[in-house]
Amino acid sequence: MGGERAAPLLEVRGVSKSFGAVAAVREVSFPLHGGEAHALVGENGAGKSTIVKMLAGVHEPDTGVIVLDGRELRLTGPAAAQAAGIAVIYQEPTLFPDLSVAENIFMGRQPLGRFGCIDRAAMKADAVRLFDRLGVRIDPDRPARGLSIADQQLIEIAKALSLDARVLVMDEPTAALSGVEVERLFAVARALCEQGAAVLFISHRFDEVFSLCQRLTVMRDGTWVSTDPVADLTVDQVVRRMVGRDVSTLFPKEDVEPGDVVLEVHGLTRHGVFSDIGFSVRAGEIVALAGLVGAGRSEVVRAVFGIDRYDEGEARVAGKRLPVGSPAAAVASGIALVPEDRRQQGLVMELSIERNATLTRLKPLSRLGLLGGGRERRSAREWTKRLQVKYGRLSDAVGTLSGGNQQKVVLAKWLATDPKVLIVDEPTRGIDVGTKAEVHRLLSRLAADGVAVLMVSSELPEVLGMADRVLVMHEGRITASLTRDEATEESVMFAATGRVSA
Amino acid sequence: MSARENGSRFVHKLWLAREFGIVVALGLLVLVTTVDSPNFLSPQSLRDLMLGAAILVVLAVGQTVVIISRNIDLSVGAVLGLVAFATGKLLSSAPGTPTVVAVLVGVGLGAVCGVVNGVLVAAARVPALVITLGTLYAFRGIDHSWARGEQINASDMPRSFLGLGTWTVLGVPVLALIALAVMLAVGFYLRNYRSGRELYAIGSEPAAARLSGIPVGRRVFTSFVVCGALAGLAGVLYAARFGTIDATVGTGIELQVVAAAVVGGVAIFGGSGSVYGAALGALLLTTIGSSLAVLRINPFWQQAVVGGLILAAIGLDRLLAVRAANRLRGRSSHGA
Amino acid sequence: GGTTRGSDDSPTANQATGQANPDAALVEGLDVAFLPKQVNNPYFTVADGGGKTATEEFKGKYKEVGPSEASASSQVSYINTLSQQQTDVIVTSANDPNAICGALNSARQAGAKVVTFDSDTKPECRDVFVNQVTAEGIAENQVKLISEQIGGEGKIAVLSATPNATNQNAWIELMRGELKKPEYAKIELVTVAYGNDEDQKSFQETQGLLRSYPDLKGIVSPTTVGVAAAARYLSGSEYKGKVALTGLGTPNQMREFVKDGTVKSFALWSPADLGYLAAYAGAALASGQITGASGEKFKAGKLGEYTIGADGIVVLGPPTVFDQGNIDKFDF
Amino acid sequence: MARDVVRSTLARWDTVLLVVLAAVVVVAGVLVEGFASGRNFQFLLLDVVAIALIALPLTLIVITGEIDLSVASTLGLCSAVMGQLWVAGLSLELVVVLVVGLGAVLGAVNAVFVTRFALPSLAVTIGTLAAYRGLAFVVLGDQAVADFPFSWTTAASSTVGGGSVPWAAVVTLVLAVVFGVVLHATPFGRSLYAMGNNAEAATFSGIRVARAKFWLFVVSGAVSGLAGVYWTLRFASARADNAAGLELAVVAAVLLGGVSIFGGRGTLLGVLAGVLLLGAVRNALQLADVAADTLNVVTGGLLIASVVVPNVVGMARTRWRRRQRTA
Ligand SMILES: Nc1ncnc2c1ncn2[C@@H]1O[C@H](COP(=O)(O)OP(=O)(O)OP(=O)(O)O)[C@@H](O)[C@H]1O
Ligand SMILES: Nc1ncnc2c1ncn2[C@@H]1O[C@H](COP(=O)(O)OP(=O)(O)OP(=O)(O)O)[C@@H](O)[C@H]1O
Ligand SMILES: [Mg+2]
Ligand SMILES: [Mg+2]
Repeated sequence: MGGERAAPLLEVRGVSKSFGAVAAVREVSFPLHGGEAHALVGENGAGKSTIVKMLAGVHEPDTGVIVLDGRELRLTGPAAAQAAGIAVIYQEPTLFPDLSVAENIFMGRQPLGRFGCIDRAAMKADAVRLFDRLGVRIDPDRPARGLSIADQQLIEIAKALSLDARVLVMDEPTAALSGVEVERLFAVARALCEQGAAVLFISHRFDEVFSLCQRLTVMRDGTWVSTDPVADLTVDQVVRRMVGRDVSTLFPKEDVEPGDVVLEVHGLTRHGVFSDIGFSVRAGEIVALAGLVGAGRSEVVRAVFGIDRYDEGEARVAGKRLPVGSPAAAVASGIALVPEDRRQQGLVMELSIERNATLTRLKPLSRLGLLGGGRERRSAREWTKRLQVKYGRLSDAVGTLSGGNQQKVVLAKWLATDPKVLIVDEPTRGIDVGTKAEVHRLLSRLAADGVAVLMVSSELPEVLGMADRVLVMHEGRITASLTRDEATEESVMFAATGRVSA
Repeated sequence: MSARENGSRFVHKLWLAREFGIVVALGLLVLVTTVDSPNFLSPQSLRDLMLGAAILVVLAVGQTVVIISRNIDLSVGAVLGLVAFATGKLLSSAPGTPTVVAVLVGVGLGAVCGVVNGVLVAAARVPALVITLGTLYAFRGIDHSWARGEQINASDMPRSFLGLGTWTVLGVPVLALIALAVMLAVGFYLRNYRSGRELYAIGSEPAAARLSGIPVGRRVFTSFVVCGALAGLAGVLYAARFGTIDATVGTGIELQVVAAAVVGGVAIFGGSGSVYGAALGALLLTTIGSSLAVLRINPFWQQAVVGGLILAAIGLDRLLAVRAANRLRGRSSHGA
Repeated sequence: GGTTRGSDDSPTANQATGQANPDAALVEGLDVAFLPKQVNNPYFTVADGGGKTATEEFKGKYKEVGPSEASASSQVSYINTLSQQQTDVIVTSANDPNAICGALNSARQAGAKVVTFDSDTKPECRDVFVNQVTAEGIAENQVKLISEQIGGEGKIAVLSATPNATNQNAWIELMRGELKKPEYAKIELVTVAYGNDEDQKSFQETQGLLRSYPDLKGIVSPTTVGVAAAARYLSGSEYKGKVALTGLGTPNQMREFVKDGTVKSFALWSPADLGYLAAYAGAALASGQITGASGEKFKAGKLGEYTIGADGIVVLGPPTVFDQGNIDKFDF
Repeated sequence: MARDVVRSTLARWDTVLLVVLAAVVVVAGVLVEGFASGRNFQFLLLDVVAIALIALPLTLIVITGEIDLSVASTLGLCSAVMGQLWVAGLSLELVVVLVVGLGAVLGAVNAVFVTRFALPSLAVTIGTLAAYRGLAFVVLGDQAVADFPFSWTTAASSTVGGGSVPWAAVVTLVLAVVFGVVLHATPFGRSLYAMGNNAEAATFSGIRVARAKFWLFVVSGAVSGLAGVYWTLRFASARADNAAGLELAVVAAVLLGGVSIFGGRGTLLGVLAGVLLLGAVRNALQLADVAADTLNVVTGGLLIASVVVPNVVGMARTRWRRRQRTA
């Protein structure tokens, strides 16, 4: 590594940040060298995103400084960070739904033509060029509203690239992407490094960290643990430093004898989105819905749950047909859906942890139609404890939790309803390795208790490790239904890319 | 791309544009009225229509700038009233004041009111609806305490100033030309300048706008100042056109202004819409007033019709939006 | 107007109880409160100003209170306040003939004397109503003025205030009756338009009238806002001098249009005198000179002696007609 | 839960309002002649009853993130129809039932536009604000119906046992308790806060968002109809322009009461305190012969202060804490 001896391009020096009583980051220091990709790992809530936000100028550090080119930076806001050459991809997409994709990328930096006016043609061409670099095709003229999470993430990436920054910070950019897109992203990131930029990369997927990064910093509970060249590390070492202990098995799949069919779907069609979807899930079974991003998996489960209407077909739970377009009826008949976008769909960010955890069970928790304090609190405490949610007080707004802990609250609020069918959409998106194992154990446990689990996941190891059966979707259709034995990385990818097997 | 293809694309775009529906409604209204009463399209009558709409158009343009950034300014009617009275007072106590100075003073006073709104909304970060509802009461109260039942009449003001309200250039009233110029200037700015686009971004997703480094507070502040200044301009125009000013001028006009913007396809929660739509909305609302008067429709029905029309307009807008969304659903997002 | 059903079962109010003593002196230090339809309305500001002059003459304490929007409900709240303050005389112009009745009667029970002016309530809720002119007087005057200006024949229209303005509607009804007289047989009243006492609306309605009746000869607008707006529209349009306009307006508002020939003549009573008379009526009531009964007489300062007519109504006098010859003599 | 509520800033806003209200009453009682009397108390309550009534369902609506600006027009139309039905010879008992029903129907029209067509309620109710008021004029025109039976019109302002508490205020209080319990202690009320903060997440939690909003608008219409009955009887006059412009006063009271205009935040107690505070301030200033113009400035100022003060205090507190920590 040539950068070893040279002065770092950017340095985080002794920064701390507290939110009220929560010390999110304490005295953390690490360097970012030009030409290098640097990984930042840690459990959910370790303080990674908080560091990112300090680099982005969103939060001002309580103590400590950020040093760029040997000079102390005082970032008064996101604009100052951009001006200093720091580009940030946030953990959650931050798009303008009413504006076109191209404008989303270039907002505030649109190419100018005559009289200081925006040159729309140039802007569109620039957007197309960026997408070409990323190897994707998104219509730059369409509004951002209605784009899938993956497409949104790609636009975020394009936005960051367009800044031509010297420091690129990426907070879990790959959480919603599938293999192909991740590869393209890495190719771009490597190219940037070659031009001398520094990259800070955050991910819970170690294969990605190890394939992209040259150096790695571990954080635990808001404090710095270690910074080492990746070449000197193994995955087990990193995990131990992160969690403070060994993580046994990541996919603790229990063998269960499947019972009766609980969820049945026949000929489900929503024009232009998916068509003729049919499958069934038995009690005790974990069925994975695999496929590339944009294959329509989330749309299918949303339709089954009643969020979206469908044009043809039917869904049945325990033989009883579900009404179209009524989530309340779906819940009543025993379905639970853990949605893919926890910020928008999973949680009410401004409400407390307690309120969120009991939101699905207001009726059962009330007596004579009235809700008294105690029962809700007890229920919330019980379930957050079972899922080991890390929080300060139950009355804190759920929005102040880290991404992974938020995900656990979503799981808690659904598990509390004692569902017959549990649909989970990307259940471990943005969840650290320790928690991931817990979630998997939980799913496995639930299946063993007779719950029918339908799991949408873009993470192949998760699909292969957890599922009894794998349904693969491609462009709105099911292209393969594989048993646990038939399912391999090759067979799933084969079907997911639409090359129908002979 | 051939010219023909370009042309059909243009037609297609036109058909999709939110403003299209209003133009059709306006056309139908004029047609029906003209069939009943042919001189509805006489030059004098058209002049009257333009005159009638001009002030509302100026207000609606200003309101659009604010609504686009997910705010609202309910105080415009009070600002208009205050400025109209101030202008009248200025001209009646110093009759030698040139018209240009009167206009500048009025616009300036409006901008000052906008500054008050802007500071409260942007610096104290509080919802604009609450603030401007508060300043609606406050500005109107100041207007009342100042006027104390005094009325300023046309005879108190110089003829040159009043001429602003009646002069025409090639048959087109000066007032309408001013409104047109305001609309085009603001429309051009919102579409073609970075800071204009940033207003849309702020309205579309304020949190994301902050993260993108947009100076949200400053932009919102500016939008209120612009809206206030335009309300001030409208106040001056009002004084010139009607010549009779007391403390009640412009009472309740704020709802009409918001209605014009909404009818014109400006989304009430920000992020989309154009000043052209809002201006058309204003023109439509005033034309309804004139048409119903010409058609001798029971005056009691007028307000009900206006209300029904607002509902129809937002309903239609919704229908078009759903149609567009369905088309997007048909094509995959990856289709270029 | 009022739609009624069956008999009225409200108690017939205490019409003029007690004995009048015509020779009693006016009590000094009376609390006189003027409650107009709306404060800061120029017309009422002038009228209340007349009341102030009168009150100072008889050494009372004058004040003007009232809502900033013309609504009956806020008037009720002000009447309650006045009654709470033990006011001796309440002089008010009603936004609704019925809505403020209850409050006025409680105030009277608490000892206040109530005079209405300009716009009356039901007779049982006040002691005296000071009428600017009789409705018949207005109707006669307006029809006469317009007939002179259009040469006794042609189509005319009325531009009124709000559709539910009580006195406007009464006048318009009487004008229709007046027009039935033989000397006006060739005049046709085609329609009534409502400008809601707003400039802009009155403007639009004037335009509408001229559009829908191209052969319209004249417009009568018996409301100050309406006649000024109509005059302003006509003066800037091709109809100036061709379509006649008259109505009730203040000289200051109309001076310009009389001078430029848009309007030949119009009429109005003196609002200041109206308030002046009302204040004196109130003082006479509070001093026991009168009780409000028909036939009683009282002196109203510079205006001289007035006699109470039927239903407790006092009439100020005939309206003044303004034209090019005399308009410069007035300033209100 | 009690601790939870006490800690939240909102609850503090309730307390602030109640303290301010008490202060206003004490100060006015000492300084303003005629304020501290039973009769004045009665007038004050009679004046705020209509606003308080309409504010109850509106509070719930604003908490869900919607708004209903058509309330005063609904009141006006109901009043006009009440007049026509009475003239047509129906018994007043029946008329009242029909009019409240009409209010519910008018509310349902709003509800259909807002929930079925997914249109913004601000825009919809600006439309029906104009439409309903217009219809009121179509129904009753320039007429006023004023010959309601004396027994009914006096009942509207009669007091409990001839004291100073009007029956209408008692009815309002009972309704307020009902609305308060529904909002703060039932699954339905809980779900309103959730949908006000994030309707999508509420839908994903199996809450019937559209249905809840639908019924809220219906109830808002019905209560506005009831307020129309009260208004008509209190002023003994059914008119098309009754309560014109009252919507702004009601919205002002609700916002002053600490309900967030963006939804998801607010308490019923705060709103009641807000209604009473506005009423008491107006009443006291009126008695002190303060001009109507100044009253408006004060109302506006209160409204602005209600949102600016908590925000500025919050910001200052954060800044102060940070300075302490870094020092
Ligand atoms: N805005 C915030 N408000 C409150 N707490 C926060 C905030 N941002 C971060 N935290 C907390 O700080 C801790 C560390 O968070 P950070 O996001 O840096 O962790 P992480 O390593 O990125 O976790 P993940 O694996 O979810 O990405 C977490 O416990 C999180 O809950
Ligand atoms: N705005 C905030 N207010 C209060 N607490 C916050 C805030 N932001 C973060 N925190 C807290 O700070 C800690 C760090 O959160 P952060 O988001 O940095 O975690 P993270 O490491 O990114 O976690 P994840 O991997 O789950 O994204 C958490 O305990 C979180 O609850
Ligand atoms: Mg994070
Ligand atoms: Mg998905």
